[in-house]
Amino acid sequence: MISDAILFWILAFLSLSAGLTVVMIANPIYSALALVMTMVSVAGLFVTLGAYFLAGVQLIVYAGAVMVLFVMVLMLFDLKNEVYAFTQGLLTNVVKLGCLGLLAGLLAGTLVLSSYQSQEIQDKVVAAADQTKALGQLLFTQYLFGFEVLGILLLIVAIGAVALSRSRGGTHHV
Amino acid sequence: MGKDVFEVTINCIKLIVVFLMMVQAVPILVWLERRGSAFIQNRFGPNRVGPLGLVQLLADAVKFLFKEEFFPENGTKFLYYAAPVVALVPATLAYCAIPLGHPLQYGEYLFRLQGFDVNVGIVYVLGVSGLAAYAILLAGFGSGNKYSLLGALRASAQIISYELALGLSIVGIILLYGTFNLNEMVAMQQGPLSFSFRGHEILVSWLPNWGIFYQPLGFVLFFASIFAESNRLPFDLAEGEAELVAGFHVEYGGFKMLLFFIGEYGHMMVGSGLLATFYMGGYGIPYITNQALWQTFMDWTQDGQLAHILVSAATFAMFSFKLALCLWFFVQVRWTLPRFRYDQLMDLGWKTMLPWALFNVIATALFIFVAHG
Amino acid sequence: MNHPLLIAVLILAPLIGFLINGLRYQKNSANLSGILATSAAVLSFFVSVILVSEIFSLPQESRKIVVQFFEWIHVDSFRVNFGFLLDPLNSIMILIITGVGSLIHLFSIGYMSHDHGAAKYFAYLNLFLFNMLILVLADNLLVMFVGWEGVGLCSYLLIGFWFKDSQKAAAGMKAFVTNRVGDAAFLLGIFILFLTFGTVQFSDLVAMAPSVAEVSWWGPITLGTLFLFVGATGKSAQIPLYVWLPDAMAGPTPVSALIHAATMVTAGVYMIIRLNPLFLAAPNTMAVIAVIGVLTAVVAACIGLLQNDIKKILAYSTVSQLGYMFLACGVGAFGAALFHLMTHAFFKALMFLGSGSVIHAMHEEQDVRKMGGLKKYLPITHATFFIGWLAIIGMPPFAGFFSKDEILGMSFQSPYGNAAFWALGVFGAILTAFYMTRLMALTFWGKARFSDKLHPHESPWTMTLPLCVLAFLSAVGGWIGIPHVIGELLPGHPENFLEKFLEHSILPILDLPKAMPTMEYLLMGTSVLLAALSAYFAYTMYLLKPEWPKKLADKFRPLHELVSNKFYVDEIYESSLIQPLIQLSKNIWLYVDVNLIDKTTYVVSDLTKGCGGFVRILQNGNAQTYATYISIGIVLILSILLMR
Amino acid sequence: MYNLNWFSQIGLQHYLLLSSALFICGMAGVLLRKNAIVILMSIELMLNAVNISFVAFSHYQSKLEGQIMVFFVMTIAAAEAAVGLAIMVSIFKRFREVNIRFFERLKG
Amino acid sequence: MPQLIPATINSGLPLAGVLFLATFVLLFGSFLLFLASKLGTRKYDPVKYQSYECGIPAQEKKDTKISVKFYLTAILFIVFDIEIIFMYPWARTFKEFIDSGNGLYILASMGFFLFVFIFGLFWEVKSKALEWD
Repeated sequence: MISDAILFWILAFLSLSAGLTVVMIANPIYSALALVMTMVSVAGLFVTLGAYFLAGVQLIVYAGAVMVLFVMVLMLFDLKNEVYAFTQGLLTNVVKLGCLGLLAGLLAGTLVLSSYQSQEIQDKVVAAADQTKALGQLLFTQYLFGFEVLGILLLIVAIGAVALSRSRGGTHHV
Repeated sequence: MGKDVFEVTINCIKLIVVFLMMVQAVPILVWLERRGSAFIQNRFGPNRVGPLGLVQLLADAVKFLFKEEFFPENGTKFLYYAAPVVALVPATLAYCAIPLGHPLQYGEYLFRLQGFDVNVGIVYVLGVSGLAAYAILLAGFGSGNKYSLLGALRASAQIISYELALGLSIVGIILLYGTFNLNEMVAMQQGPLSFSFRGHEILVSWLPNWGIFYQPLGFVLFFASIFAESNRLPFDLAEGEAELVAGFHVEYGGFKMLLFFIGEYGHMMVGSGLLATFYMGGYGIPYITNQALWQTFMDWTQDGQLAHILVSAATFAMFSFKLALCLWFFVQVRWTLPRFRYDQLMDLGWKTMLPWALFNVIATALFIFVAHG
Repeated sequence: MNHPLLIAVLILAPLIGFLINGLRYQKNSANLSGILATSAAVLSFFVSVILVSEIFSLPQESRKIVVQFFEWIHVDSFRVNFGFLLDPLNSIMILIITGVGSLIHLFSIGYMSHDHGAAKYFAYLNLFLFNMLILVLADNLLVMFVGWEGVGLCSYLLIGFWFKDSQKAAAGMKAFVTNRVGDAAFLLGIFILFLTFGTVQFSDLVAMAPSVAEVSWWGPITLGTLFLFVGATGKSAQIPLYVWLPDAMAGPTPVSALIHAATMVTAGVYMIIRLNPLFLAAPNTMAVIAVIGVLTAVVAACIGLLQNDIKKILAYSTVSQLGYMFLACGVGAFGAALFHLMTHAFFKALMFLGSGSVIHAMHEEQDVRKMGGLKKYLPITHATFFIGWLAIIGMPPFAGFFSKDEILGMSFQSPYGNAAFWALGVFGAILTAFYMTRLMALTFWGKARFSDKLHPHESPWTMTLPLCVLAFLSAVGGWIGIPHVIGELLPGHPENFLEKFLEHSILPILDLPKAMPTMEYLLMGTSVLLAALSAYFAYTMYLLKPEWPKKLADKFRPLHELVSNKFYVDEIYESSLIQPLIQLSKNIWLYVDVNLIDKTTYVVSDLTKGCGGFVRILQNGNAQTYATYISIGIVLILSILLMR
Repeated sequence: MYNLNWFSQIGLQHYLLLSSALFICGMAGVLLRKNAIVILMSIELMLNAVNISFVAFSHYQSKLEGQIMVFFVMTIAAAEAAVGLAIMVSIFKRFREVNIRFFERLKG
Repeated sequence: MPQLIPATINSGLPLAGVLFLATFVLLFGSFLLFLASKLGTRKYDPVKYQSYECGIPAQEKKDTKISVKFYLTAILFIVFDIEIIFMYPWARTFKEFIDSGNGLYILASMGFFLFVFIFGLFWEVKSKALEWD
């Protein structure tokens, strides 16, 4: 389907360029906004993969909640005047970049040479319309324990966040 | 191929039309708001330009276009200009997912009276409208003004606080209908009120089969939440004049201001549309199923195609009427209730509405469990 | 009725009591803690009454309740269920444990009312009940071992309850270590039995026990049962591992009553009774048990003659009575052993509690030489103690008479027994009568030898009520096991109820000669008469002619020295076992640990330090550097995976 | 080897490549950026990249477990962001500093 | 055509339409802004371009003290939002579970989750994290 391919390439372009912007741009506010863009594009990618509900959740959780928090925090910090975006140190940076390059090469090489390229969709067990239902049924039967544990994790996060916001921060002075 | 191109073109045109409908509704709403407030306050309101002052808004729009371009020197240019444009997007995208009328089958073409039919409608609408906070934050930060920033923070904190109650009241809706699809929800609200309780069919013929009768508490919570979501009185703390001058859009004027207006009214329309869809039968005509409606038209016209068109037209009119009713309620409330204090607002959101919404979810689940079991 | 639920409540009630009191261990309101713990124990008692009545309602052949809670261990063919078994044998035990336990809990409320660690005390007491119930209800050796260790732990904790006194803490440790020796043997016994039979389930073991006795000393059953018996000597304070019990009197007196008289120390006896078919299949073990039992009975009684601490006297008396129980086991009279176990639980708990009452009244004075004439001040205690005295010296118709005479009779008649056992047993009984009378005389009768400032007073009702109940039981408790010869004389011809009850739990002695009534009367009469004479002799000696003891002591100086120093057993152990062990440990510590192992590790640590100094550069606190390490790791792992 | 067909036939490989590319982007951010908040954002980016591959596998192998996993990852990511930012805020309020190198000094 | 067509034909999410609409709206807004900037008059006045204040010249430094409550609200929002999102698939499949006879199971599993949720909310209220003075 040529239209699917076009959509994929558009979204891939959007997400990648936004992702690069997150890393490259000096102003963290723009980083955050680019990340929002990435998140939205990733939601689009989820849609192309038929994961409609997850796309919605991606929008609600990431774009609508987590990134709002990031943007809020950054706006309050007001760190516009950041001269160097990256850490200094030639040697370590070379090491880091080399590492990244190697990893990228390894991943790309593996994927390109792998057999995934011609893989067709296996028999569709779940029709797209019933996917959310199936997702729910799976989540509440097989993965119920994880689900409940996540509930407790979120409780701990809430308590931890409150505790952290109360803390006066450290004992020594700068 | 020809069919594909035709459908794509039709769909694009339809999307643009829906968007423009939303945009053009804004002047009417503003007019409604001003006239309405005038009546409530025993004044006349705009009544000079055109009949009943209806053309006043057109004049306003033109005036906005010719206002001076202005940029605050402390601001961030990109963010400052991006904000009003971004403000348009979430409302539009959300509005396009709301079914406005019964789909129309014309020959081999299916024409939906809806921007697009999304199978995870509710989640999509919630996700998209969650992006509305960005426009506000961008505006607040881009203006480089303390009032703007504070207003934006307040507005976004308020929006996210009430999103919880909103989301929870929607859980009740999902429990009730067992689907995310807005069209299916509308389809389930046809005819008179009837449901089965432990195997007994219960029919209340003098009430329509609307969600509001199953979810009265959810309805109240949802209604209150969309007030807060669209930053309307009594929740317009973001722009409390006494504290923050005008909130996040202090530094905006002219057409940029108008775009924010469109965004805000767009949110009102999305909220009203969802309210109508969830609790008031959507585009459905009360007491009558669409099938019966079609049969009536069929008997009358003896032409299946024409009957189809008539059904779509009637349901669209019905939806518009319900939307207008909700919007009028928005206006009415705005000029009736005083504004909350910020702590009261937060208390209401977190300590009153959230627990009640939880209660609503639990009660609904238990009721369904009992009724089905 | 729901048996699993009942058994769960029975066992868990004390555990819950323990948890509650254990969590509020810092609270020092003795009343509340005591009421909590006592109600837990009483609840258990009621449940056990219900359970025992259930057992009664079953037909005689199938008096058995088996409850499997969950599979505990499952390794290959080795399966252990966490299961419990209730039959006539341990239904008597649970009644004793929970019943006497409840009374002692009640007594403790008064006794511990001034102590600051009351919550802790009651928590331990409840924990002990829990473990003891596991021990007696277990349906296999491993679960029993859990309870076995658990009661050992509680015993340790309670002996050293006043651990701030280093001597008392040491007493606790002594008990613990001595018990460990026994427990190790017990474990070995379990291993051997498991190797032999491939199971640790009681029902299977009993079913598999061979009907033909094993003659060899080195046969697996003989060896296994011998090891089990060594374990029992540790827990039940028999020669040679009895030394801990007298020291264990350092704990609070109710603890001595509950743990070191009525319940825990009888665990060994119970275990042997439980496995009686196995022991019967090993006659050599039986002989060893009988010899050890009768020796312990006599030796402990001898030592008891000259002790001055009221609790120590009772402790040696306990050891001696336990010896009788083992004697009974050894001659194959398991029913008699259980019978004596029960009556002993009644009268010894009574006497310990009575001594607790005396000590309480005397403000922690335990030396009998500084008492006397307490009859006037403590009438209830004296009356109840008097009944206990009659019971222990075996006066009819008190409880001790029936059980002790059944043991003595069996030791004479049984094919495993002989006249020597009987004679030694009677000698022990004579000694018992003597030292118990001495105790009575010195404590309650005669003139007061304490200072005038002391005003002994009777204890509160929470302490006297248990005394009265136990006194009642000591008086009538023996009537459930009236021997046939006496039963025939009595109106209504009461049967030997206990024997009938235990019929299906205990193997009968095969070729028991038909008892002749005249023979039985003779044996009974002899022992009762001799005991009475001995008691009268002691009464004369300590009350009417107080100068006699001194004269006698001067006359038999060496013997007196030997006995009053407890035959120097502690000293022998010290010099022959403990000191060499300490020396060996010291040498190993010096030459192996310090010079060999430490030196080697120093080299390694220096190396590590050197490397660490280098590696420290890597750990610079910079999160990003760490992230780089992670990514280097990812790259390496990925490359390795891809190369393969 | 690759012709136009490669561009018009989208398969699992494409998604995995995209996912890897985004992951590398995020990792570069984590390794190289100075601002601790940007590093947190880069972590989110990496998690998103991983999510793409989860969903892609789930789609192409018709197994929903991948989506469940994404659900869980999102929750964890949100939790991490929440706590991370809370820490960041309390540090910033105290020291007015978000440079990651500054955090080296926050020992003991 | 004797029947009315059903209202729902599940068609997934028309991503192309969403993208098209978003692009169109963005372009539309930008165009209007552009138009307005071209049509509007422009008279320079330095005071006019200053930040809006109450007649006092704006201060350069904006070290506005912002209450930590805003972050806290946002963080708590994230937490509760995710918990609510988790309820959506539950609500969606609730009736199916009931129909398959597992109603009590699904009720109990969500019951525990809701208990944790309510406990968290209760704790936040009790710890005064949600107080705005």
